[in-house]
Amino acid sequence: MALPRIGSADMTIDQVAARLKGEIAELDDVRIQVPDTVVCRVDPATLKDVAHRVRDIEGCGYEMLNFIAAVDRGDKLEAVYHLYSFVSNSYLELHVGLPRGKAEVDTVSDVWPAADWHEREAWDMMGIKFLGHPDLRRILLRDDFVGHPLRKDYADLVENHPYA
Amino acid sequence: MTSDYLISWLYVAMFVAAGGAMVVGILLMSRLVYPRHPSDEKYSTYECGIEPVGDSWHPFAIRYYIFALLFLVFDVEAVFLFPWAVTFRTLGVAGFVEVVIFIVVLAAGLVYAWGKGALKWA
Amino acid sequence: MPSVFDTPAPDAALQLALDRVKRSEEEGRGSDMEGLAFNQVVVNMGPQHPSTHGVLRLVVTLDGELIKDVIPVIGYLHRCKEKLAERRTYYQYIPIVDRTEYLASMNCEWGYVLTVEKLAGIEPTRRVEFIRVIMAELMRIASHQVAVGTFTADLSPLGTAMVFYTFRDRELILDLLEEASGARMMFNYFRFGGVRYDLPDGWVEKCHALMGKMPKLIDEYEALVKNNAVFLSRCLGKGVITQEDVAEYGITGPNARASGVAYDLRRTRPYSVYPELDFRVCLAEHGDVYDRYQVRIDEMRESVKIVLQCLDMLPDGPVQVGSLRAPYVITPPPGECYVGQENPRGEYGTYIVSDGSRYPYRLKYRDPCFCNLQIFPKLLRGTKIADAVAISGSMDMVLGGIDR
Amino acid sequence: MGVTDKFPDGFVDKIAEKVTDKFAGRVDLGELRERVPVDKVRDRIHYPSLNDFQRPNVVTTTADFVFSWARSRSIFPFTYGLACCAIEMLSSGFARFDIARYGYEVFRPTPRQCDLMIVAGTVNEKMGPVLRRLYDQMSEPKWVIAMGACATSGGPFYDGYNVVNGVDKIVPVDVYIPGCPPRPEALFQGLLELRKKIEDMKFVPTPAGEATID
Repeated sequence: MALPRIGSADMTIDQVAARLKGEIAELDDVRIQVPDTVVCRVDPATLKDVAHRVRDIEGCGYEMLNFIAAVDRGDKLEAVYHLYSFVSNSYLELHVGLPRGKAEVDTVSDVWPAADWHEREAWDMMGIKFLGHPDLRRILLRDDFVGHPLRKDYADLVENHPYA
Repeated sequence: MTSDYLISWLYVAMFVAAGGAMVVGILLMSRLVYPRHPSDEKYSTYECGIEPVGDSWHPFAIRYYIFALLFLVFDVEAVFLFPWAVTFRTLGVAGFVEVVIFIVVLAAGLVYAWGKGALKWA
Repeated sequence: MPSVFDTPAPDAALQLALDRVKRSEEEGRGSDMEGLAFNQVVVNMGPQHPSTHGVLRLVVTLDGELIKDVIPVIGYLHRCKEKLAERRTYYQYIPIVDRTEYLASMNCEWGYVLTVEKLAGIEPTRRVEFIRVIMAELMRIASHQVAVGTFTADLSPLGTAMVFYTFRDRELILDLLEEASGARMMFNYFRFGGVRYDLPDGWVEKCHALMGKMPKLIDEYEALVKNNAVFLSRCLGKGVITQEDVAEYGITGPNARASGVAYDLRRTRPYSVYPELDFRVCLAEHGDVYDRYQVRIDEMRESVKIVLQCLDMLPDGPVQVGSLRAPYVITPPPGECYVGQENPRGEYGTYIVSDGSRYPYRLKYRDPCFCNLQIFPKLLRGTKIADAVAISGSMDMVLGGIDR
Repeated sequence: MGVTDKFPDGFVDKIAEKVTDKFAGRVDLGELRERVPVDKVRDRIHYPSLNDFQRPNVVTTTADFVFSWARSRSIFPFTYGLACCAIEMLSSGFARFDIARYGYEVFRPTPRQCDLMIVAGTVNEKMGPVLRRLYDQMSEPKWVIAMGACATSGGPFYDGYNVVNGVDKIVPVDVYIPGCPPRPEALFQGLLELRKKIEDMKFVPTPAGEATID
């Protein structure tokens, strides 16, 4: 089936934000980052359900996942899901805060298959475990690499490097 | 009378001896010169830089055999065409017609194989 | 010293492939050949392979000539760019961004500089906008020339001739870029709110002359392979990407436009002066290997038109906002921001989180090839090895971007 | 001395029986791994070689002249492009800069058929063992050129947690080429440096302390 023409539902970004806020209650602190991005926070427990509903809203469904950025906010880790909607031609950022010790969240690779590698990279670089991910392996680093380098408290030990 | 007959065989013998000597000479000379550092890593199988896993001693798909067979037929045909091509001018039209028949027969074989789907993989 | 003969421990990807083969054999799906028990071979189209155009490794499970399963393994060129962002000031980081997609470094610099300018609220002058568009479109032509050249080189004998044509013309473009910025590939030319040097005098006429010649050169490329039976038979109908795949796998750039999705950031999310330029978004409808090649050829022609328009509309004015000293030390206010930019391979952008200091707090790349590569297993299952080479060539992967 | 009587008795027919099993059913040949250790056989046979001479004489010096001239003029480089330097190496192979002027244009993809490994790009720790194995699989005489700042010392990514700071930590390097990426002309200068190095290779070096005429 063909994708909708881009920007066919010509809604302004405020209408999109209002629509999202009305349709999905779990999004809190919905704000707009001019000119085209709706930013909001989501609770990790309800992420999978929100993901399904965000993708399937008719009118401004977010069919494409751009990337998942894992950010180390010091006290907690944060996974930023950056989505794009063809119909309303707008971006949506879901910020999911995770406790530093047990950083676990449900996978969204069944909602957007593109998430498969992004989640593996977030696991590899930041150590966020995605429950239910089909094949959570390291993607960029060696299989026997110890630690998650993008964490702020990552200590670069010499034993970790065969050719140091 | 028999001497020039023998002499012509002498030429053939000399030709074969020279060829053989050249091959053996080159092989020996290369052994005389090349640096030899045999090591296990050097003799490991090359697979794009990764250590291959698993045994390569297992039966391959049968279709490779059919492709090899077809190749063999047409390779031999090419071998037969070389001497004909050398003496092409002296053979005249009769030689040409014979070769055309030879090629047509083999082409029929190819058409049959093609029709039976031997060339299609799956 | 481990002897060659004891079987080495396979790494994770190889082990995964071997387990899948074992499982498929236990379930009796060993091989599609009617009843003949030929087991499947797991082979590496490894990091060092002429047709993967870089250090991409595909663990391929083969059943004779047919590919049963492909597991891409990346990371052989991972240079820790996102960690280095935390140790370089915004200004020092520009050369590192050049080296992510080394075939289109002008566009990568622009992707990074756009985000930092939006974060820091810097507005470049009009002349700079036009210079940036010219440089980016020239780089798009050069990048597509490499992509199309190496792609056809793998496929047909006449295609190998095409590589020589495309690289010969790419040198002409690199001469222009070198004259303007001083380097052939890694330019370090963009600054926040400006560019490093103004265009040398006589450059505009040279660029005009080359762009005048370029359409004829592009026709030369097409003429080589347009009705070449070997090339067409290997490209038509192979490796089809449907429109759902584009949305599901987040595919952008020529690979998406070949399937008819009109997602071109220069039109859907216009930045800089693109709204004032008229150019066509090149689309195709089947999304197979030939369409991806055709879209790249059309985009080269469109880029020539864009450069010609920009050369005519090039205003005068300063090339650097504020004094030359200002851009060296940038401390954008705390916050985060992402601006996508149309790179020859897709949507390229950096998501930057800044905490008000001189160093970015966190920098994440949105790399087009990383997302485009995810559809490889789906595309390659069930095809033959020869098609795998054609499909991987048509996806135009640059491993510097994938591995970051 | 036939090959078979070197084995313990019954070993050969064990192999024969195993092989027939292999083709009859699916007998795993795993335990045949410890068949005759090939390197032991190779080392025992000693072929005469030019290196056996203690002092250079007219034979080795003419051989030096001929072989160093032949080797230095036609080296087969190994297509081992990693990153941005690979694109410069690629464009040095085409019409404008034309590596063929020096005789090095035959880029071989397999390590077996090449003499020179141009490491063009950054080597990281996941690529290290692969690079070492490819270097081992190349046949002597072989040389390595570290092209670009990344291969020489890690380049702009020297402080990356995953980057090997210089290829010489993995393989012995003959020529280093600075630049990031070095222009094709710089690559050619590196190749000419290597040519000088190959030209004064000798089969039998003159013993230390002996005066040489040339």
